[in-house]
This record gives sequence, C-alpha cells and structure tokens, in this order.
Amino acid sequence: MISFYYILSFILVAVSVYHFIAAESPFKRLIAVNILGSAVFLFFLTTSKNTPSQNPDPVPHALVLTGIVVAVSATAVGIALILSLSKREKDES
Amino acid sequence: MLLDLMLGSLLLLSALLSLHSRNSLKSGIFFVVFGLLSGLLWVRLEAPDVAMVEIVLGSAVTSLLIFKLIATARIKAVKVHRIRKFWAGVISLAFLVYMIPYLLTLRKEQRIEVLVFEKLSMSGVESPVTAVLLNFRGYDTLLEVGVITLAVFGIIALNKGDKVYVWRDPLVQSLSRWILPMTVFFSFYVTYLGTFSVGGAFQGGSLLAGGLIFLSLTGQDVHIGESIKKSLLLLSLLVFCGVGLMYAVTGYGFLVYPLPLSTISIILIELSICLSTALLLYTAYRGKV
Amino acid sequence: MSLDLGYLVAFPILGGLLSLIGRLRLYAVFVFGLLSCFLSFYAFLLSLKHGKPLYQWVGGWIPPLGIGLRLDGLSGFFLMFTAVVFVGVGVYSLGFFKSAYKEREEFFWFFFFFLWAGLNAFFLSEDLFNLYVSLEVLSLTAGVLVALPGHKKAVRASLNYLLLSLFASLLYLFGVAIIYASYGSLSMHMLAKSFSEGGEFLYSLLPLIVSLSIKSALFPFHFWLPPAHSSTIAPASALLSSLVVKPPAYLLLRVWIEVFPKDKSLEYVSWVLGLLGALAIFFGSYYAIRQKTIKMLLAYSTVAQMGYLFLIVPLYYKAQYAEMRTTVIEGFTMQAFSHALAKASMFLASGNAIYVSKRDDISYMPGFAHSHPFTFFALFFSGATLVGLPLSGGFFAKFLLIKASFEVSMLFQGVVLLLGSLLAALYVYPIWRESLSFQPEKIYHLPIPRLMEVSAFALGFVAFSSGLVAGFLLQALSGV
Amino acid sequence: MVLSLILSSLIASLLIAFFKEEWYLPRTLVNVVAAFYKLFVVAYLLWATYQGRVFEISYPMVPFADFHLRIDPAGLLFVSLSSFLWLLTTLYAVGYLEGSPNRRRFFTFFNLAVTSTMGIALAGNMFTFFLFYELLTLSTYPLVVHRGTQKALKAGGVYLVYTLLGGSLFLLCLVVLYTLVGNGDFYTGGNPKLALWVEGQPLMAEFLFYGLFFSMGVKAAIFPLHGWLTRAMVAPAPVSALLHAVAVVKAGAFGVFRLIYNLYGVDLVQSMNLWQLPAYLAGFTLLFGALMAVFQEELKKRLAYSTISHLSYIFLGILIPGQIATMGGLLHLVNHGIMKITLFMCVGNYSQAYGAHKVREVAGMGRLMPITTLSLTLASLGLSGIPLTAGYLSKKYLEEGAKMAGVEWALYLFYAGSILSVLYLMPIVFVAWLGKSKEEKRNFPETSLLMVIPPFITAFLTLIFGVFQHQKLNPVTWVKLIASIEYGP
Repeated sequence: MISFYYILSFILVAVSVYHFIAAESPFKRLIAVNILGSAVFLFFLTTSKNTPSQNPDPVPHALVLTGIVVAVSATAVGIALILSLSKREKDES
Repeated sequence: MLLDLMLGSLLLLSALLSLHSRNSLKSGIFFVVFGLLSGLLWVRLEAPDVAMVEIVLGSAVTSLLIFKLIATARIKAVKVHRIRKFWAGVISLAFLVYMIPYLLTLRKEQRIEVLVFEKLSMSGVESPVTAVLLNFRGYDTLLEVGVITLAVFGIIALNKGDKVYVWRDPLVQSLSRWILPMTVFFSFYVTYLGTFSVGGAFQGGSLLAGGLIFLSLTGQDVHIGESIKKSLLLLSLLVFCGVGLMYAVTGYGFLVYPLPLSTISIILIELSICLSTALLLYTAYRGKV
Repeated sequence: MSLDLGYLVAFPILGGLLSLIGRLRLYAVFVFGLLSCFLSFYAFLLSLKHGKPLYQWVGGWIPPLGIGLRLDGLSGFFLMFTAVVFVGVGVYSLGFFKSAYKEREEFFWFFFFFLWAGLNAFFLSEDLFNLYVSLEVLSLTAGVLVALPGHKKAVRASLNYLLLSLFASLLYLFGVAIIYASYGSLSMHMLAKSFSEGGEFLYSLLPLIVSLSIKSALFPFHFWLPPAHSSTIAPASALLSSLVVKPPAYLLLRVWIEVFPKDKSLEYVSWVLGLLGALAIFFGSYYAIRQKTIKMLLAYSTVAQMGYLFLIVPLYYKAQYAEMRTTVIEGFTMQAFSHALAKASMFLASGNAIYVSKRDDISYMPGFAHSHPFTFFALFFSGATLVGLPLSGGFFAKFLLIKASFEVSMLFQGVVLLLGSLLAALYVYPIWRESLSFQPEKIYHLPIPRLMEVSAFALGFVAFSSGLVAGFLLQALSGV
Repeated sequence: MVLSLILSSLIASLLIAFFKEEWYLPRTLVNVVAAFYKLFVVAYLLWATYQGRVFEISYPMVPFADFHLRIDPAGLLFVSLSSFLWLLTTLYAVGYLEGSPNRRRFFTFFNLAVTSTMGIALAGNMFTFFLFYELLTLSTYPLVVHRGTQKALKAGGVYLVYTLLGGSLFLLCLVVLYTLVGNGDFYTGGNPKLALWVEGQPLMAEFLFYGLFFSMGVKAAIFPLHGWLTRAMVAPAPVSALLHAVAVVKAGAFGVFRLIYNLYGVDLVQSMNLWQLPAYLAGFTLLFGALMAVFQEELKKRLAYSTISHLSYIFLGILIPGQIATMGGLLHLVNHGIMKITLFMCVGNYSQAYGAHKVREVAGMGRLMPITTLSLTLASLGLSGIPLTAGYLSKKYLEEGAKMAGVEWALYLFYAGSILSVLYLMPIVFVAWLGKSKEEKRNFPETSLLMVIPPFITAFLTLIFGVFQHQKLNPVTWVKLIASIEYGP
C-alpha cells in the first residue's frame, strides 16, 4: 500500500509539473501548483505510515499541516494577483 | 486495499480533469473535488488533523477564493506551443523515470515518533500533533503564522478598494443569523479540542472564517472598528512573538516554555491563532480590512 | 557574551507589525531597524569571536525533535551584510517615500521587516523544513514587493515570479520529504552523519537542486528575474536583487560542504551546475550589455553575478583540503557580500536617476558627475565592485576564487571568472560614461533628497572599500 | 610613517569629496596642507632611510597575502618625485581650474590617484602593488573624462579598454604567482622562493615574466600598448602633467623595476636572458615615439609621443644589465618627470592664456609670456640632452651603461633619440621666441601666478641638477645608493 501511495504521489507530481510548464493561463498554473502541493503532502503523509511501530509518525502530520496553511496563503496571494491583473487589463481596454 | 485503489484513482482522475478542462469553472469544481478526496485520503492515512485542515482550509477556503476569482475575473488563456508541451512531457516523464528506482529502496524506518511520544508529557498538551506544532516545532509555526499574516497584508496592499461580492437571497440572509453563532462556538471548541485530540487553532480559525465569509456573502460585515480589526489581524503574531520573547528575556530561551506554564502558553497562542486566522482568511476573501 | 538567536527573527517581525500602526510607524522603523541591525552585528562579532559554530535549540528541544539554529562565521557574515543592505535601503526609503509613491509607504515597511526576518531566519536555520517555511516567507514578501507599484507590468511580473517560486518551494519540500522518509531527521548536522555514499538522499538531489536554481535565477531558470526586479520601485528592487536571490545559493553551499558525503554522482551534478553558472555569466552579461534601460541592465547583471556562485560548485566537490575549503567559502561569501552591497547601491542610484529625469533609459541617464556628485560616486564605486576592480570586495572574491580554481587545476573556472569581470566592465561602462558625459540637456539641477543620495553612496563606498578590511572580515569564516 | 604617506592624500581626497563645490578656500587649504605635510614626511624619511632605517607595515588581507608597505630607497625615489611634483601640480591645478565646474570631483580623484601612486611606490609585495596599480586606473578614469565631452568620453573608453585588459593579464599573472610560487614578496636581489621555483619551471617562469612585463607595459605605454596615452591628452593640463607624464606611466616603469630587481632578481633575469626581448621592444618604441613626435602638430600629442619615447630610455636603463645603466634609468625616471611636467604645464599655460594648442599657434609667446617660455626652453634643452642640464646627466649614465654592457645598438638608439628630441622640441622653442603674433601683450604676470611659478621651479631644477652634479642633494646620490643596494657593494 505504501508503494501504491508513493507511486500515486510521483504520478501526481509528474502531472502537475507537466501542467505547470504547459499551462495556458496563470489560473491553471495556480491549480497545478496546488496539486503539486497535495502530491508532496501525500508523499509526506505516506512516510509517516512507513514505520515499524503502531502509531503513525506525528511529525509529518504537523509539517503537512504547516505546509497546507502556507500553500493556502500563497494561493490566496496568487489569486489576488490574478484578480488585480485582470482588473488592470480591463481598465486598459 | 481496494478502498485505497479506488480513492487513489479517483484522486488522480479529479486532478487530471481539473487540469485538463478548458473551462475555468469546471476546472475549479474538479479542484474542489480533488481537495475533498485528498481530505478523505488523509483520513485513510491516519492523519485526521491534516484531513480536517485540508477540508476546511485546503478545499473550503481555497475553493471560495477560486470561485470568487472565476466570478469576477476574465481568465485569458493563451495558446501553448506544441514544442513547449513536448518538453513539458519529456521533463515530467524524466522525473518519473528518475523516481522509479526509489521505490526499490523502501524499508521501514524507525523515526522520531518514539521520541515524540516519549516527550509528549513534557510538552504541556496531550495531542502529539499539537505538541509538535506548537511546542517541539513551535518556531516553524511562528513563521507559518507570519506567512499567513504576510499573505493577507499583501492582498490588502494589492487590492485597495475592491468590491465585495454579495449574495442576496432571503434564505441565505436568515440562515446567516443562525450560522455565525454556531460557528463561533464550534470553532473555539475545535481549537480547545486540539490540546488533547483531533483539532487545533488553524482548523478552528478556518471554521470561524467560513462563518464570517458566509456573513459577508449576505452583504453584512463584522461591525468593529478598522483599527481593532487590524490589531486582531496581527494578534496571533504579536502573542506568539511576545510569548517567545518573554521566555527569552526571562532566561529560558526563545519559545522555551517552562513546564508548568507550557499548557497555558500554548492555549493562549492557540486562541490568538484561531481568532487571527479567522479574521485573516476573512480579510483575504474580502480583499480589504 | 551570549545572544538568543530568536531575537534576530522576532524583533524584525515585531517591527513589521508595529509599522502598520500609522502613528507608530516612524518610531517602529527607527527603533526596530536599529535594534535588528545591532543584533545582526552583535551576532557577527559573536561568531567572529567564538570561531566555532554556536547552536541553539529553539524551544529547548534537541533535534531531531526540535529545530536547531546555527550561528557560525558563514551565517554571521550573511546576517551582517543583510543588515548593512537593510539599513542602507531603509535610510533611502525614508527619503524616497517623501517624494513618490506616498500611498505605498503604509505597507512597505511591513514587508521590509518581514523580508529581513525571513532572511535572518533562513541564514540561521539548520533545519530543512524550517528553511522551507523561511523560503516561503521570502518568496511571498518578494512577490508582494514586486507588485508594489501596482501597475500592470509589475503585477504580471509578480504573478509569474510568485507562481514559479511556489512551484520551486514545493519541489524543495518534495526533496526534503524524500530525505525525511529515509533518514528520519531534518536537522542538517544530524543528516551530515547519516548521509552515506550512494544513499537515498541522491533521489532528493534533482528536486532540491532544480528548486534552488529556480529560486536564485540560475540560467536557464533566470527568465523570471529581469521583469520582476526591474518593474518595481527602487528600494524594493534593491532589496530583491541584492538579497533575495542569495539564500538558495547559500543553502547549496552549506549542504554541499557540510552535509553531502563524497559521491561520484555528486561530482557530475556539480559540473552541470558549474557549466550552467558559466552560461549564466555569459548570457546574463550579454543581455545586460544589450539592454536599453538601466533597471533591466542591473537585473541581468544580477543573473550574471549569481552565475559566479554556481560556477564554483565543482570547487566544493574538489575542495578536499581544509585550507582550500576555506578559500572557496571565503570567495563565495565575498562575492555574495560585495554583490549585495554594490547592486543595492546601483539600484538606489538608478532610482535617483529616475527621480530627476523621470526616465529609465541609459542614454537619457542624467550627467550625475556634473550635478549630483554623491550619486555619481555611488555609481562609480558600486560599478567598480561589480567589475571586481581592487580594492573592492568583488576583487577579493574573484581573486580568491580564481586562485582556488587554479589550485585544483580547474582552469575553466578561473578563465570564466576573468572573462566575466571583463564582460561586467562592458555593461558597467555605459553607466559610467553617461553619468560623466556633459550634455546640458541631460544635466538636472533638481535636488535629490539627501537621504537618497547618501544611502546610495554609502552602500557603494562600503562595497568598494570593504576590500581594505577583507582580512578582518574573512577571519570570521576560518572556523566554518 | 609609512601610512601617513598614503593617508595624507587619501584623507584629503575623502574630505574634499564631502566639501561643497563652493568651498574654494577650505578645499585649497586641505590640498596644500596635505601636500606640504607629505613633503615633510618624505624629507624625514629620506634622511632616516639614508641612515639605514627601515620602515614597514603589514597586516594580513587574505590568508596567503599581506597588505605590505615597505620603504626602500627605490620606492622612496618614486615617492619623493611624485610628492614633490604633487605639491607643484596641486598649486598649478588650483590656478588652472579657477572658475571651472566640478573642482570637487577633480581634486577627489586627483588625490586618490596620488594615493595610489604612493601605494605603488611603497608596495612590499606584488599583491599590494596590484591593488594600487588598479586603483590608479580607476581613479584616473574620471580625470581623463573630466570635461565630459564626447571626445573625452571616447578617450576614456579607450583608456579603460587598455588598462582593464592589462589589468586582467596582471591578475592572471598574480594568481599564477601566488598559486604556483606561493609568494610575491619583494626582496633586495630577488625573491628566493621564486628563484627556487624558476629552477623547476623555467618555461612557466619565462611566461610569467613576460606576462607581468606586458601588464606593466600597458601603463608605461610601450609600443603596441601606447594607444591610450595620446588619446588621454584630452584631459585637463594638470592631469596630463602629473599623471600622464609622471605618475601613471612611471608606475608602469617602476613596476618593471620591481619585477626585475626585487621579484626575479637581476642575476636571474640576466642568466635567463629575460631582458632581451623587452629591451628590443623598448628600443623600437624609443625610435617610434620620437619619430611620431616629430610629425605631431598638436603640442600635447607631441609631448605624449615624446613621453612614450623617453619611457623607453628608462626601460632600457632598467633592462640593460649593469650598475651604471640602472643608475641611468632611475635617474631618467626622475629627470624626465621634472622636465616633462614643466613642458606640460607650460603648454597648459599657453592654451589657458591664449588658446594656443598647435605648434604654429605658439608664435610670439616668448614676448607674451616670457617666464613660461623660458621654463619651456630650459626643459626642452634638458630633454634633448644638452650639457649642463639634468637630461644630459641621465643620458650620460645611460650611454655609459650601454657601452659597458656591450649593448651597442642601444647606444646608437640613444644618439638617435637625442637628435630626434632636438628635432621635435626645438621647433616649439624657436617658434615661441622668434615667431610673430598679433596678440597684445598683457601686463605682468602672464597668467595666474599659481600657474607660472610651478613650471619655473621645475625648469630651474633641471638646470640645478645638471650643473651641480656632485652635490649630496642631487638625485644622483640617491640613485647610486639604490644601484649599490641592488647590485651589492
């Protein structure tokens, strides 16, 4: 199961890398970045299961929690930038 | 195992659909689905705290922001050249090839978890995740709170004088009267829950933010003065830094909570994070103070 | 003598928070600016005196559980010159916002202090995940600073930068996750013990290195830099171009010399980076020479100058002997230091040029030598530093690096370094020429606010004359 | 003591940078006080060094090389020459630039250039030498383009191209020196570590020598590298006078002296025959410069080519083995400096007072500006090597040295050079005295006194040094001391 999740996360990383490079709009690029984030978090959380003991390792949980909050903050700024850009473009035309 | 497979393939499918669809709205909807599915997946991976954050923050708040974007901005798509697509494909495939041998190296590793459970009693809280988040790696969280504050003030600086989107529906209007008190109560409960079980400040704060955003959709606003709002936005960082510095000045060291005071310090910080996060996310949504 | 390293992060943050309160703004800027500067210098002197690295476990938890902060000569040096640049740019901004972009001052100081906190956190941290959070602080702050003028060009540059930077951050996190999965620790000094030849850490190499290259605008990932650094206001450009690109290269040096074991595949990787660095020097300089506007020129020059920091990566691998290693570290640090100061000074002086002439073209550059001697001196000294003429710090950097590369018979590096400084002369020359040229229509007698002139001059002058005290400064690095 | 030589002009430079443009008096005061102070220190050092005292100062700058300043007789020779001429040129410049803009910038960089010259003279190792050598490039660039005209900017660009390329070559050689040899200190009689290394790597040593020679040659304007000097004549007269006749070009010549006598050592240079190729080149430059000078209409260009030619005298003196030749070379370094600065100042006076830039435009100047023309005449006679002048003395030593070393061709070149000197200098003198001009004679003084007196003093010195050959205060004494040290008693 662990390897399945690892493979899944690698595929998700690959997909989002592809779409980040070949995105047709900043919006898509933003989504690709978010999916990349989820893929990395998936990898991280899977490692927390990969221990000999019963309990999963809580450290990756805390790290991913931090990661999600950071990613959401950055996404919010990205969205604000896209909004502001489209407003500037609208003002011009 | 079957469940894992299904969940995994659905996750991948939603990601692909979200990335492939030309329509922004579709793409946004599939992204929300992706967020919810990944939340489920985190539960499956025995990470309920993360799942909670993912659902309330990662999918709920993000999707609100994304839908606001889709509703207000015209997203221009440019044609992507074939060569670019080709190279993108080559790069991502190369990455996959590079990572395949990694799967052969997997072995179960003894890690920090033993240490975490060993020291849990000295952290002042009972939930291991909260212990890591606010005590063992509290410094990370301080910077993380810094990141949210930073992001929100960045948004404010960028969008001076944006219009606020209003949802005028009588049902929504009357619902909002019930929802807000409930979310206030619930969010503080979740925050408190974080000290010994699943829950925490970010989850609580995001919940409260959801309530506030709902309120804002009905055309209302939180009626407190701008300066108070501003100071509430900064509250968590001020409290976090203040507590850290207090112990540094008194000789314990930066963010070193002496044992008898650790619980109260953590709860104080958690409450302030909950309040500020709520207001910060709400402000991020509105785009102004 | 002791110092809680947490102060170095907490005080700038507090300064940033208090600067948002309108009435307190100037007091907050003065008090916390001076305090942070004092702390950085104190930390530098401490590292100088102590010689060995000083570790602090934040929260009292020893790694792998907690997060370690490390103050040694290298991080002390970086803290020190970060503070110098911040003070210079801060003084400049006090004058700048009196004359232009008044409405932006409200938030500028907030980001100013957060950038400082982020840099301090980055240079001190020895925990890979904590470095990720610091990187995010940096990229968000930088993103907002790019968009600060609010016009379309700036917003677009900021958006492109931010997305790419987020992408790179997540790649970095992916690399960190791979390391954590196999070694169960995030602390660099612990990882140094557990990394072994051919270990799993090699899988983290690709994401880590790509991510760091994107963040420090290594060729061919440099395309985001020129628009981002050239479209914003002068003090923000100065901070971004002089400081924000440095941390990734710093981390690469750290990881390479302190954590990575000897491994054949690392040697290949180091050569790839070295070649890319050489290409960055050539292409960056080439594009800088071809630019028509001064800010774009300076931005491309940053690409070229960052190339030096990657050109020498093969030396990290070769630097087997302790003495050689010190030389490489010294050259690296001197280059980062003198480029930071000189580039900040150049950008500030270019802000002065735009202030008087309202134009950005090099051919319309005011004849500062005939009207504003201090701005001219700033351009002159910082230009000489970029070229690497003695006595500047840039000269010492190049000298040390050329010497180091000749010692391990890597003639390629040495020759590229030499050519690079000649190319730098080619793009600095038009700036000198235009500011010295006497054409009545290009001489403006509009007085520039004194703070704006003096800060630009001071940074350039310090960058140039730092060579005189190079011996003293470099002492700090002997214990790394 | 050592530091105060450097600091006196450095502090003056920094102070003036902060003075306002209008502060005429404080600026002049700082300039003059610093120059006098330096001269005073030099006088003391001359006395003390003659007594055999050694002054040095060093501190580690980089792990493998110190910042090392040291006073030895050779360095002191260059120091005294440039600090004496600095005082005169400063006075001259105050008069010359009166009322013109940007004097603050001018004196800042002027004093910085003098500081670098001092550093070059006092450097105790190649590393320190290089630092100041490049600083000299940097500080003279703004002086060359001082006026900011298109022509000046173009000349400045050419100057930078030459000096930066030379500087890169120098840097490369320096790295080789410090990497392979590991030591670039100057010793009397040559660096022993280098001598050891040369035995193992004779070919590399040869390349290093030529590399260093050519990187010095750029500043000393030796044949294929002379292009910048004639163009740099667009600079204001004091700059041409002090820097392009004395400080910069002689820094190159002095560097070659250090290279041969204190780094490689005379014996090594002789045994490896390293001196021959540079000597041929210098010989060619001697003839080439003199021939070119004859055909120049513009006064400053003619003087510039003359400088190129006369630097080769110095080079030949330094390169040709033998005590007497060395003495001749060093003596010419001093004498040529004194005479050439006189000529430049006089030419500057002509152009300042009557706008005369070309040879035929100086017609009648003997009547209009008698003192200036008298100074010009004395210096011209000196440069042509007429007996009873300083120029005669140094040429005498040079010729004797060439004869003793058996370098016949150099001897003939010296003769040819003297004849050509007469050919390109005397027309100026004749035209000035005998030509007729329509200009009205002005009242005495001819122009600002500050501009008349300095060239007169130097012209007078030309005569004094020539007549009183055996006085203790004659540079000959000092040059003998240097030669006896370098060659051993």
